[in-house]
Amino acid sequence: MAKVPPRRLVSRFTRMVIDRSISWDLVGIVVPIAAFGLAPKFYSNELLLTYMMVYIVMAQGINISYGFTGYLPFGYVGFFGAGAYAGSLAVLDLHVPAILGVLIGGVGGLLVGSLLLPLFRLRGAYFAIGSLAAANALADIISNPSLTSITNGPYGINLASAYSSGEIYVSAMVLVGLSLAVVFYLRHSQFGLSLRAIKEDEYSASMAGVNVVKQRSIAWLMAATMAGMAGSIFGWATTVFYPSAVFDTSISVISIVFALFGGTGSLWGPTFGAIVLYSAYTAVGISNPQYFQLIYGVIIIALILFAPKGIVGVAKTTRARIFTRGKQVV
Amino acid sequence: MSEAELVVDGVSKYFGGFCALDAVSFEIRRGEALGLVGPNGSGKTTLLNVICGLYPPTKGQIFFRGFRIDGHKPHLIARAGINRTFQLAKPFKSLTVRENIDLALSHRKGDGASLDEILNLTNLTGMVGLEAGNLNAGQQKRLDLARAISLEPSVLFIDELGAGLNPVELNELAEILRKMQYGGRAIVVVEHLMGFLEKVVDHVLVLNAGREIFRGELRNALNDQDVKRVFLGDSIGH
Amino acid sequence: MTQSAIEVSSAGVAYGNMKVLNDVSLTVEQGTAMLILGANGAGKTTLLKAIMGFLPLREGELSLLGHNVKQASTAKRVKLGISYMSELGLFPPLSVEDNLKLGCHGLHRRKVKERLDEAYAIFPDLVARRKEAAGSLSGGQRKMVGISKCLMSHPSVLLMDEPSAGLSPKYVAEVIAVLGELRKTGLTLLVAEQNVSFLAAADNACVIESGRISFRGTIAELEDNTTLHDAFFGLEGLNDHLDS
Amino acid sequence: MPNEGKLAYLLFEYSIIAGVLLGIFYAFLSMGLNLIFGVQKIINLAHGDMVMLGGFGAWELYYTYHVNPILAVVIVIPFTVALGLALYYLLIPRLSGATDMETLSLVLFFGVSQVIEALTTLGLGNNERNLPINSIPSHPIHVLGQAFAAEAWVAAGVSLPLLALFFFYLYGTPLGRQTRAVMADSNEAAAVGIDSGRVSAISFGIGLALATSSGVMAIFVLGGVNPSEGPGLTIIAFAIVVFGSLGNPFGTLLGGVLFGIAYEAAQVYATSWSDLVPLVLVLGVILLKPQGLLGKRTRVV
Repeated sequence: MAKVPPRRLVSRFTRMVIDRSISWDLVGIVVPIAAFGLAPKFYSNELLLTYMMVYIVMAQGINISYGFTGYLPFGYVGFFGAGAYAGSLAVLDLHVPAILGVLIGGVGGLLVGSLLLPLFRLRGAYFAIGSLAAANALADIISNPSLTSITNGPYGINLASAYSSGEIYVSAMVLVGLSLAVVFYLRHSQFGLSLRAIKEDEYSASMAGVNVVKQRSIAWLMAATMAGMAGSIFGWATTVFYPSAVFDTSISVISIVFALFGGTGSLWGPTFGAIVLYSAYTAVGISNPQYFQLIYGVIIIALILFAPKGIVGVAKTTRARIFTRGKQVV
Repeated sequence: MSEAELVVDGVSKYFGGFCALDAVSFEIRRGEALGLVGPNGSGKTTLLNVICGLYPPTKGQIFFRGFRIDGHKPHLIARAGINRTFQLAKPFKSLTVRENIDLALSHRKGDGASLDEILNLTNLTGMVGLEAGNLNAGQQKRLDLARAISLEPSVLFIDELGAGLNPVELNELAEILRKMQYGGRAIVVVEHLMGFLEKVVDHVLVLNAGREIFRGELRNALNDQDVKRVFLGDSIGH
Repeated sequence: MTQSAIEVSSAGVAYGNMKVLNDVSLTVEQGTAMLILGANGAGKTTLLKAIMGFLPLREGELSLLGHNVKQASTAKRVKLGISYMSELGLFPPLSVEDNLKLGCHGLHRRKVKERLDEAYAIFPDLVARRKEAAGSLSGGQRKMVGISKCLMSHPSVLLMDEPSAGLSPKYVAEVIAVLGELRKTGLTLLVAEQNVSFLAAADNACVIESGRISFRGTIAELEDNTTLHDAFFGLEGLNDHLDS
Repeated sequence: MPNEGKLAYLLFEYSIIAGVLLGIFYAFLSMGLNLIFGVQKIINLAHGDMVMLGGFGAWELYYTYHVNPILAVVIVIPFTVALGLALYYLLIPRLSGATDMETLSLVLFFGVSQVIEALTTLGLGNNERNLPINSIPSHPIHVLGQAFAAEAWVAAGVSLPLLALFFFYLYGTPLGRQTRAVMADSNEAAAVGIDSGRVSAISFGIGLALATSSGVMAIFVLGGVNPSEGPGLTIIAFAIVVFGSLGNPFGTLLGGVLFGIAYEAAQVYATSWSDLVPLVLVLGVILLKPQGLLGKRTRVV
């Protein structure tokens, strides 16, 4: 840590206190955690609440990747599936406690994320589709009958022996807290500032002294690790699953929709998007998944055409409009 | 005579078969101000890009304070003390003016001008809380400059700062650049506006088609036959 | 037929909040050739693009051959008889003949054939190259393709953006000679250039500096004026601006 | 009983011939993606879903109106062109001018893909659709003493003339010339007075029509179509298009054939891994030679 002169430290502190977005974001960490802590008292389906938390983490992961670095991974589910498998296989073959399995799931996501770092040589569509191809390739490999002795191939995983609803729920809450803390950090640190700068212009950012490759890779690996842990909690909670369930492309899609719906780059947006849309999903989608697919297909189109910054963006412009009403717009 | 800060030695750059830079060499010392002149496509911006590490030279070497820097990553070159502005200013538009400058300041090794001093020098003091995307063209260019000087570079490249600005804004910039030079920096100015150049530099290097065609005082450049031919065609000059 | 070919009055153009043209007024009479001089970034290309309708006018008016075209699409302006040769000037991956045909798309096939013959008569060098990708030709030949492409529609006004860009002095002289020939046919020319040699092919000139017109007049007036010299060498001229 | 060397040779021969046949079909299947990219610089992520829709269209036509599938290949074209024009004018004008156009259009068409998939499932059910093999000529055809499934020949035989027609359109008609002009440089095209909005809309319609008409044959080549296979087909088409070079129609032809051979070879030599072929291909190409086989390096950085 570099020494910070006392006066600068004080000014930094006061700046933080008066910065309303910081306190607003702190609320954005505390409220969801508290809400999920209390929710089981009012709503008995803990599994659905757990899935909702898993999707909050996934949406925040997309937020980190797309909102802060501008890279949209259609294959984000690859880390999720890798985490689910890494965690489960560790529990089944190495007999580690399931909680440790979640961490190992994170490591699985991290490893796959590191393997895919070369994808950052690509941009836009190339990156998005390349990551999707990579995720599908990983799914193909894991579910390949030739590898049945290692991954149980297409026959899936049974984690019934490790099931513990309380542990699963608390782990999910901790993971949500962790992901929100990471996004909070990105929004209010020099690191996050450098990511936003990279997103706008890499070369200009490097001329400001930012190590573009390193910073971006760190953010990407954070997102990959989060998805790995989310996947392994998902597997743990689901108990019995097949490769097609944890490598389902629609997991990427849903996470992307949740994040875009709320608004990327913000802390509240993806959480909000995941809660609202996942609730809608449980109301409509579980019995009629096509209706839900239709709804979020339409939501994507509407968002891109009418509100590319999501609900948070709409709220911001509306607020700005209300405040500037009557004043001369410069 | 002090040691040269930056030595560019026989640098060539090919893109595929196209030769964008052909064995360009020059040196620059502390407090010196050099103009880099040439028609469109003569290789000026490529030269800046090569020196600042966007891509490595095909041939040749670049030394900064005796250390070889060609082939290094741009952020290392920026941190070492070489920086540049962009022809089309590239401030980070969604970041505030303060954040733009803070970002660069956070990568500075050692001491240097404070945020306030930089704001003051680039005449941006009143705009510190604004998002850079809301600034006008001249202000964005000055912010680009502020970002570049935040790392306290000892060699600073200015790429077409004058283009698209009105005379008042130009005057402001010339003033700022003069102040920077008094601070002991070496400045290399790429510019088409000769009047602007004359206010800032004493020597020029004229490039055409990637090759040096003249080096010397600006006034002499304007009387040089080669330079005239390149800039004005054959019919003028008598 | 007394209206001017091009009439720009008090035009303003901006990219986002970066204003690149300010209060530009300019008239080109039919059958005359005007040269727009100015340094890189002064606004020459922007002015041509605004005249062609690629960029909207924020302020001011614009009429071409007597029609107010401020709101008109580029296609409409082309139909009026305006032709434009950009700095690139052609479609590099397409064959020379395809390039020429695109210069008069929408015309009947037989007419196209006639025009092609015309073009090949003017630039016989191109006949042998007609199947080759235009981008593979030499710089000089590319300019010839660009010019013939523009002439295929028999325009009454031709706008050219830096026809000398990327050419060696020998080819520049050739292009100037071609422009001289075109002038004799009564074609109205508006040429943006950095290269002052093109004065030889013009009746009038204007000088753009930082998005404003700083001089407008005949070639003879220009030669008496120091403004041109300043725009390129501008040692004293700019100082005057700055001090005022 | 042939000896081992002979068998290996026969297998090799088989995978080449079957690969070329399959490749011609896949080139046809991918061509529309490339056309739309070439003109608008948009990756149509709903491409695979249009292929799937074509298959469902053929199924409906066969069972409801007793239309021969080979005829259906042509019938779906005008409907798709109309759909394409409608979609174009509905979506694209709002999109152009956005700052991050490339990614936004990607997400947008992802949404379109989801809607198509959902509507198809809702309207027609989630089952795989097949057509009886005897609805098209179905006798295996022998070449060099080996039998090749008839559907491979029919698919290639239908794809080839339609591809030829497409190339004629692109290289032999005024509208095709204008299309190539827009592909080369849309500013330059505007400069000669081409209405690039109109050209783009037509290309969009044609691009989608290429997809749906290939979808009719996909029923036979893939052994059926189901609503959820769109994204997988999009990835294959993307792999082929990138392999040959984005924006270059001849590249797609080459990419399709090479893909077909690689896929058939994998089928022959490592059956369980053959689905990995397009994925490995797409990853390999975009990482190692993103400009594609026929591409020239145009952009620095």
